[in-house]
Formats: sequence, C-alpha cells, structure tokens
Amino acid sequence: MIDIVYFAWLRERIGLPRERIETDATTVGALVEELRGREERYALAFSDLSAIRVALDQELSDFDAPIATVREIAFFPPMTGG
Amino acid sequence: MIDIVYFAWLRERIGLPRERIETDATTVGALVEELRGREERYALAFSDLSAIRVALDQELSDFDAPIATVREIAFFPPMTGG
Amino acid sequence: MTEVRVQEAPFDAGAELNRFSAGRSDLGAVVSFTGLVRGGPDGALIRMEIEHYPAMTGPAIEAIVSEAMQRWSLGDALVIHRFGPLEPGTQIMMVATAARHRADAFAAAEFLMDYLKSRAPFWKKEITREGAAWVEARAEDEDALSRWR
Amino acid sequence: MTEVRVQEAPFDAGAELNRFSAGRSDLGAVVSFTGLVRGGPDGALIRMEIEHYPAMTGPAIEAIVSEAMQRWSLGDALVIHRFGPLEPGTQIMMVATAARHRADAFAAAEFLMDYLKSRAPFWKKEITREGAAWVEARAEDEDALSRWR
Repeated sequence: MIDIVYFAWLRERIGLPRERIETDATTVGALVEELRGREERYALAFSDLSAIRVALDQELSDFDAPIATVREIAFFPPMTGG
Repeated sequence: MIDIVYFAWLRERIGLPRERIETDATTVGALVEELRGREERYALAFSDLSAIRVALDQELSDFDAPIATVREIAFFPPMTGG
Repeated sequence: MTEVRVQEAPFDAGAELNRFSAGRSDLGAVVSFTGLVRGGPDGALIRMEIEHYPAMTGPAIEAIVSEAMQRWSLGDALVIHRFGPLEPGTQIMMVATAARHRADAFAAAEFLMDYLKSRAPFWKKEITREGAAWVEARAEDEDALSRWR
Repeated sequence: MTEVRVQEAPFDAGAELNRFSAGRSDLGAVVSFTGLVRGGPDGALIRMEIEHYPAMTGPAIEAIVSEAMQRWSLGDALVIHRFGPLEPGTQIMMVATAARHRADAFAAAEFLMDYLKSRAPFWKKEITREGAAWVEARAEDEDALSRWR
C-alpha cells in the first residue's frame, strides 16, 4: 500500500487530495502509467509530465526513481511560492 | 577667494575644518602644491595623494581639474559610509 | 539559531525585522526581502490563495536555509511563509539574513528567495472577478537557480 | 517619490520598512538593507562617530538614487543615513527598494549600498578603550563598484 497525494491543479483535476493504492509498479513512471490507465481524469491530469513534479517521502525526486520502499508519493505542478 | 573644507583625518591633521584663501593656482594639484609649501601640517596631511579625494563645489573630481570658477574645494579621505 | 515559520496568520514584517536585528552587535549587515500580494492591473485581484504540502514544507525550507548557512558566512537567517487566503497588499512571505559583510547577506537572501520560489512546495492561485487561476511558474525563476550551481 | 534622509537621530528600521511597503498593491517585491554598528571583538567599541559633508551628502545620495531608478524597473526607493555618535548595536543606515520583480529590487539595493559605501561623503571613526581611529576604506568596497560599470 502506498499513499499518493496531489496538489494544486493536479488535485483539482483528479478530484481528491489523497488516496491509498495497491500497486506492482516499481518506479514513479510505471505508477503514472498505471494511473493513466485507470480513468480519464488521471489520463488528463498526467497528460504532460514536463508540467509535473514528484516528491517521494517529501523529497523532490523524478519519474525514474524506484518506489519499492516509499510510503508517500506526491504529485504537483512546478512550485510558485516566494 | 576660494573656500577650502577638510574632513576626517585631513581636518584633524590640518587643524581646521574650513579656511578661505587667495591663490593663483589653476588646478587642484597646483593648489595642493601651494598648500604643502605653507606649513609642515599641510605637507604631512597631503603627503599621500592616493589616500585623498577631492570635490569641487560638492561634486567628486580629481587633482587635474581646473579651479578657476570653483567656489568650494573639499579634501577628504576615501569615504566609509554605508 | 535560524528560524523557519510556515503559518496562515498575517505577520508584521517590520516587527520581525527589528526582532531579527536586535542586539546583533557582532553582525553589521541585515538584508530582508518581503513578498507582497500584487493587486494586478486596475485592482482585478480579489484575493490570492496559497496551498502547500504541510509534511514537506518545513523540512524543504530548513534544507534550503542550511545550504545557505554553509555557503555564506551568515550569523542568522529567518524565513516566514504564509499559506491560505491572502488579501492584495498583504505580505506573502519574508526572508532576512544577517552577516558581518553585506555581500554575504545579499547573496544568501537572493539564494533563499530563488530556492523558495521553485523548490519549496507552495502553489499560488489568483481569484479575480473573472474566476480562479493557478499562477504558472516563470521560466526566469527556474533559470535563476542555475547561477548557484 | 523616492525619499532620502540624512539625520543625527536614531530611526526605527522596522517601522520604516512597514511604511515603505504599505499599500503597494502594484509592487510585489521589497528589499531592505540595514547597517548596524558592530561592537567589535569582546565589545571593544565604545561608540562610532560619523562625520559627513552636509552640503554634499544629500545631493550625492539623490544622484545615486536617480541612477538606480534609471537602471532598474523600480517603483520606489528609500535611503536613511545617520551621522554623529552611534552606540554599538544601533542602526547606521538603511536602504529599501520596491519593484514588481525581486531581481530588480535586489540589484538596485546592492547598487545603492555599493555606491553609498564609497561615493557618499561619510567617514566613520571608532572610539575604543584604546583610543579613536578612522575606519579605513576597504579595497573590496572600491572593487564592488566595478561590476556596475
């Protein structure tokens, strides 16, 4: 079981802030492929990966990263703080 | 007649903040030569011109500048504000 | 020694600056940056809303501050960043740095701002009379990071 | 629109920053620099004294501020510089700049500081238990000007 959290327009497009899923995916990229296949709203939300950032257990990471030992994956657009 | 003003250690070495003098000098450099010849304290104060800045009528200038139309000449060490 | 605060409440930038500067008889230079909510042309903005990632925000900012403390000869650093709804004209965030020499204080404050902009998990949404829109990241903000590498 | 003050009296940097930032719904970025009197190692400094050239100081600072307003896209700028006796830990001076974008506010504030350091007619004297000494100009301060040419 892995927690997935979404922020900003990703959260809005997918329609929820957080979900817990079971997956066999071994990398972030494979997990995204799996999500895209689930429902149209995921396919839309993840249509342009260049506009999406990922954090694994609250550390910035990338789509090639392995997720075997990860507890929480976050997806969000580029940050706009400051 | 021209007003000469001194600041910081130049003022202390020469022993006065301001004086009015009559001079035939046509440049700052020539005026400095004249002052150096007056008294030991002037010779000492003006011994190292690389450590002295000059302003003509409150505008930074240099030792080559003409002084025919100048009303106030200021001599001081490099500024240390801020 | 450094201080990082992530909060919904407004803060008083002037009071924070005075508190940060107080009694620093060892440090001669204090630089501050304050980010304000711009009203937009003809005051079109009704409010800004800032979302963040609570579990990550604090640690991410702490890491940026630690990096700044290692890179420059700094005596202290302060970061305050708000989230939630913000009215035009109010403070979004501030950073302050204190150093013996001004070059260190300036460079560290700019570094903190550049990294906070693009590496701390905040997202701005602007609510105008026409509707709501997420603020897009600016290419210049990503480019700004390259000078610190 | 800009403000330059040369004064003997202390000032409240935080209050000045708040006043400077107030109601700027068109400008998102405010940078401030505050210069403090350092106490020196083991608090050796009894006080600092700043001498200046009254007839030149105001116009020289105004010229530096005008140059900054021309070089960067600035909404406003503030310079306050004290003279006379100053206790360790108290403010010597401050600058503040306001702009739409932070890069302009930072660059203009650093430019103002670099020029005020070496081109505004102030001279610092330090009074310690051992006596009084004029602060010498630092080569780095003169070098700092070269990047703006």
